Amino acid sequence: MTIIAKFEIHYSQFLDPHGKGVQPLPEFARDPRNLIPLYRWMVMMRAYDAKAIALQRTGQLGTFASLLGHEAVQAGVGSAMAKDDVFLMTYRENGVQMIRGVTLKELFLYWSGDERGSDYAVPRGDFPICITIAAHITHAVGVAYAMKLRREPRVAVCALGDGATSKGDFYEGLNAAGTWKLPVVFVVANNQWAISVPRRIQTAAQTLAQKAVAAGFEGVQVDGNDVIAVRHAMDQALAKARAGGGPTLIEALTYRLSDHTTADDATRYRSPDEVAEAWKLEPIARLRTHLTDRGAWDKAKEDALLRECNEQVQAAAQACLDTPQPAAGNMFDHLYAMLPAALAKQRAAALGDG
Amino acid sequence: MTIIAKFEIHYSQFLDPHGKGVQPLPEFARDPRNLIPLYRWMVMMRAYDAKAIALQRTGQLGTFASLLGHEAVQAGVGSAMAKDDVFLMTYRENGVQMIRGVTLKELFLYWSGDERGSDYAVPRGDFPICITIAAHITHAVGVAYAMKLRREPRVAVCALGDGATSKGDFYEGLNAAGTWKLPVVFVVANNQWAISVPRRIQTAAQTLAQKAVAAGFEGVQVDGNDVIAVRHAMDQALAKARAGGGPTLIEALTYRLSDHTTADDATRYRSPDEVAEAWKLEPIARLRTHLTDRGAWDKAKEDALLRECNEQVQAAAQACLDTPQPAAGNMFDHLYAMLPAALAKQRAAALGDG
Amino acid sequence: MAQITLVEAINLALKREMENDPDVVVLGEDVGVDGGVFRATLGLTERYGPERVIDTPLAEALIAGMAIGMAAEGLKPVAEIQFSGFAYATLDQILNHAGRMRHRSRGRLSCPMVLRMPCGGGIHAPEHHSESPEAMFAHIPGIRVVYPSSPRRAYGLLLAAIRDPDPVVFLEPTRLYRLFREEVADDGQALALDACFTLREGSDATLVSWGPMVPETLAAADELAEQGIAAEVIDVATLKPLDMDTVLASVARTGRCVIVTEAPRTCSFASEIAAGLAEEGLLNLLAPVQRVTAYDVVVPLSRLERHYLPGKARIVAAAKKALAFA
Amino acid sequence: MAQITLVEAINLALKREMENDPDVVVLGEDVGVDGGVFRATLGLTERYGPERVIDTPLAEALIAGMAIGMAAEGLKPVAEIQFSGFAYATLDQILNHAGRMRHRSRGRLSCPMVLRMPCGGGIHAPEHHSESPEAMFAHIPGIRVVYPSSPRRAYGLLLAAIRDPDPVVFLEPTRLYRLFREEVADDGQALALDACFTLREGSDATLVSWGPMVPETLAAADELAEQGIAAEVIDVATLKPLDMDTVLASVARTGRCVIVTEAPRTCSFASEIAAGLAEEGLLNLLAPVQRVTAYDVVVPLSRLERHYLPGKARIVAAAKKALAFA
Ligand SMILES: Cc1ncc(C[n+]2csc(CCOP(=O)(O)OP(=O)(O)O)c2C)c(N)n1
Ligand SMILES: Cc1ncc(C[n+]2csc(CCOP(=O)(O)OP(=O)(O)O)c2C)c(N)n1
Ligand SMILES: [Mg+2]
Ligand SMILES: [Mg+2]
Repeated sequence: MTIIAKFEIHYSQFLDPHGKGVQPLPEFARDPRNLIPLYRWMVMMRAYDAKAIALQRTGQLGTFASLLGHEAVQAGVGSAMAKDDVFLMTYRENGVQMIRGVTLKELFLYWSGDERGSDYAVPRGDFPICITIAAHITHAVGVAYAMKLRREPRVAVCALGDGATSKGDFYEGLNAAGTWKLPVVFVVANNQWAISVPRRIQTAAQTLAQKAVAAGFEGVQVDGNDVIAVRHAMDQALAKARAGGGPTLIEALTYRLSDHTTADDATRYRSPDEVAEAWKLEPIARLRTHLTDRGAWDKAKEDALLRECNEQVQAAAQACLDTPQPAAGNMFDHLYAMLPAALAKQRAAALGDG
Repeated sequence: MTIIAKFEIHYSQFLDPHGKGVQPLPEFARDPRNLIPLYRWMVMMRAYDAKAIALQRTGQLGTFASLLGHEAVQAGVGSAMAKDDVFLMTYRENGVQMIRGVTLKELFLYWSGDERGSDYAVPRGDFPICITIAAHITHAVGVAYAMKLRREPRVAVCALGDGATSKGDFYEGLNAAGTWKLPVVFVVANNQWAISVPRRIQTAAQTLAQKAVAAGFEGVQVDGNDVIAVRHAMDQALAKARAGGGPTLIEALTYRLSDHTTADDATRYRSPDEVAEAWKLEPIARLRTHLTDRGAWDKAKEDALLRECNEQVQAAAQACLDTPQPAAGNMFDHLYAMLPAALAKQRAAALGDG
Repeated sequence: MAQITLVEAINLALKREMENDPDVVVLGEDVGVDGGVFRATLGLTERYGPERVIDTPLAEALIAGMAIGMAAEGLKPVAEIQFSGFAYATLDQILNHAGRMRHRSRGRLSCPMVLRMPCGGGIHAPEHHSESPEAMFAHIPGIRVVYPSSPRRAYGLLLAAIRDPDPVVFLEPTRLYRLFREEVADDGQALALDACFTLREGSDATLVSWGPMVPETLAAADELAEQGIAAEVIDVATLKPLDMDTVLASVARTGRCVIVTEAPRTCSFASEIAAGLAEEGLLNLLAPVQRVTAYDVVVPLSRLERHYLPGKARIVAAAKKALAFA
Repeated sequence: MAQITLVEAINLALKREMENDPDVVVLGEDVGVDGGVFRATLGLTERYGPERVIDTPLAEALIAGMAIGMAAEGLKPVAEIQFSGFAYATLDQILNHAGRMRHRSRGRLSCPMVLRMPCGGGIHAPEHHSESPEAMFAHIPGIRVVYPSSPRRAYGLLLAAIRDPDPVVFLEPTRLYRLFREEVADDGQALALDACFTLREGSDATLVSWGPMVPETLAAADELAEQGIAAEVIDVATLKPLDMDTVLASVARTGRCVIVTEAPRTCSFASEIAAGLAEEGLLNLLAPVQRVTAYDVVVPLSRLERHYLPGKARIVAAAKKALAFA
């Protein structure tokens, strides 16, 4: 028996749950002022999230998927990307979308059951929400292939959950991305749960990062509640991809602090203790402590920020609620570039029907 | 950065291409007489294969997928399995089937385009040929789940090719098998080609064995032209599975010495040199040399064996050709346990039509 | 006898058959402790344990393929796909393997599995949660396709599906899950598969539907009755194999037929029934067949859903159009 | 102008459009050096290199999904599925994503891709190599489904499909690949999509078909002509969106219609056309519509294939049955 291949999976964390550095910070984090924009986005995400849940509870939005607990992953991912990179996502990455330029009103519109919410004014090239788990991973491969074919220094960034790593599309996509050394970064937000199914039921693999071994490229694990770790891993993966070094899989360890969606009741399948423990690791307090310790943040700034976020969120929610219903003909209008004759008849019937 | 997981992939070979031992032989191979049945099967496979191709060339069989070069993998797999294990296969494992008890006549019947060829008298529980690549891997998971649920010391053995390892079903199956620690052995006959697509285009992974890392269980690589290495890896994997130790992936390195099928012309996409090199590694000569060197085989035995194999193959081919065509009603007769009324009408129409 | 909802009837049938037959296992995403996102499998884990009530990894092709393997090995798997919008990934397995195992092996192996899934719209859910894939499944040889429309029929048909020796795709109308209650005796009696149910007799027109559109069709019949029009209402229930004889016999009496489905029109199951009438019932037709279907568009998100789903008004209008022919 | 086969016409259209438009890329299993198992992509790698003519790993969902991503990024991928029996794994991507990208994003993104695949039986191939999945694709909103039946139409329709700004599933009749030759001018002229072709005019009956059954249908028309019966023959060519008007107009003249497909009957595309007649053409029908289809069984292996595939005799018999009605 000879050993013909060896693999190691690395884990990285910069800030511990108490906001203390556990190793020298990467370049961008040395000046705490660079971290403030990330902190502001994270707070905004939480304000948005709370509002969306409140709107859903009062019947003003449809089912909503909270991002509570994912703020660091999303701030790290969104802030690292370049404008003309392409982001492909599931339903839980509204925070990344905000940073990319999607407006809060667009987000609320989408969740209110209006396709117009996906017609982002900015970023025009990002993909709409992909509800079918893992399908968008193969789309990311196609996007990255196009970028590589055209010799563009752009990267496709594809976000997914721990549950998604069990699906064939995930593997087919990773494997192909490895084969062609495509400029794509896969970010798994391992929040420990796929609805009621815990991480251990998804796979016997010790880490999700090691899934990349099967595809012949690098997988790394980071503390997903540490925005510095996420951002640093993203920076490295994006730089590698732009330089022709191919794909990276980043497993960001975090926790879904909310129910799966507003249609779910997580108390059915997980203990309050587990959730309480997870709250001790959540990403915002940790970063606030860190910034405060380094003199870059204080109570006054915090209060102002909260006020600002709540105002923006409130205004966006109102703008969504004020948006007139789409017309019935709308369901025909973007199906094809030109409405085929056979459908024009159906459209007329639908309008008569209105 | 800390290392949180480490993996090693092992390779094993006992006989080199010249039939020389490269390490101490495993227990079962110490007495060369134990290897003679394996040798006999391998020669039978080659005789069968040659006949099938001849029949196809003269229009007496349909498209046929040759197993030339795969004899050691198949003898190792087939001989290691217990009677009431279940074998799940693609189109290229007729050699394993023979050892399992499928008759040569049944095999020829199948390739002649007759479903009755899959109604094996023995082994009743083995799966019929699965043409859709990798679909049977998830079936194997279900079979193994049933075995485990019933606390039976049985194992599902699932054969596949290098091409199959790119398909989502492969990964979904492996991942689930790992999760439940199922009694299943996956054997990848890595023959370097998937029709015209070379192994390097399937994946950037250095080995196919490491695909198991993504599923959290052991993957090993063996010299698939060395029947002792294959058999030994199978013995270990089967014992582990029976003892509740879960799945194993065995990558057996071999070479497809033939065209993909009789409908293919491999000279279009690979060089004669490559094929000539591969012939130097083929499994039968190597084992014959080994047996001869150890005084367990000679020319007279060889001649007798060839005669015997050719006679059996000839008789089976004749029996296939003598089999009357199935009746037209046949296509309705095994669709449901009881023919539904709606189909009974169609059946009557088809017979009127006959 | 308890008054129960359709989803409770599904749950009851599952319990009954897991109790009756140790070979019955349930598998799918979140079917265990959570009891399924609609609670169809509630309480099964507590009673039968996680080995027989299996939370699978998130992988629909696996769920279908694994069920096939289990079934060929002699278990009777009842697999759940969380929403039919995620079931397209199972089509390969259902068409290429479940429907062929018996045929391919000449009856040596078989595939007694059930693939359950919630279908249809009207619950204001996100994208992909309102699909009506029945026609695609009904096109597949070697399987049965069942789509109940009431608690009692759900109970009896699911028992029949689990006991059937061949694969059954069992579609469940999501918006009827809790819409109304019915008395359901937990007597273990299966209903016959491959047979339509005539829910109401009438001589003026035949309304044919299945699954989620049946209550709406009954409501349309009520409205027609108020206007003095006696509509016969047929619940197809088993789409494949189709009991076309019941439809033909009804239309032979009424001469008029309205077929109602919420799937997009082209190649829908409404087309199949209309084709059967054009072929075998033409001489009895007094008016063109009317298909009341969804449009050939993507199911819109919830804001436009009510414009998409056919409702009572469209059914009544179609029936009256048919009756306008002399 | 060269006399070429259907598969050569496909190849010609691919070359023409790769030459015209640098955004066109070809991908699939064995499409590179091998030129595809039927040689449809022969010579493309030599001309356009392996970056634009992409041998993919063996993964059909990937092929479809990747094409969607490429198309949304502005490429025009032409993806090949080696046989339609392996295309069911793409349904999830085609239905849930290709057909919805434009709709979902309100036109911000689109999906100008083509998914090509050989379809149909009659080549004595192994299991899964003789499938006719057209009805499943035709049920999907937001896509086009095209199925040519001659070299000239294959060339013109494939050009149209590649240039179309929306996803097109392009089905190719395997057994016609080399059955006959036709003069095809490589003039870069696309044919109109969404339109039927009337291949032969006749006043006694309308025979409707598409793809592989068209030659057989024409042969049936010949035989009917010998018997003094003038059959009109329509090649549907684009199944979705369907040009039903051409069929209705023909049947308005002939009063009789035979629809021919080799797919299993239930929920076939023949049912769709029959339904359209029952709904919009009923008053013109002088006889029941006749569907000549395969049975609702699994395509048998080659020994029984000739009993499975509908042939000239069944088409002629159906036409005469229709004509027997007074
Ligand atoms: C293909 C598919 N199957 C099932 C579902 C239903 N579903 C929605 S979310 C979810 C769990 C996803 O878990 P994970 O990937 O961990 O993401 P998370 O929700 O935790 O962010 C499931 C099963 C789906 N949307 N798509
Ligand atoms: C799902 C699926 N896709 C495509 C094919 C067509 N096909 C048949 S064999 C083959 C290559 C398989 O290669 P591999 O798995 O290495 O097995 P080998 O033929 O080398 O034994 C392909 C692409 C198929 N049978 N099934
Ligand atoms: Mg999760
Ligand atoms: Mg191979």
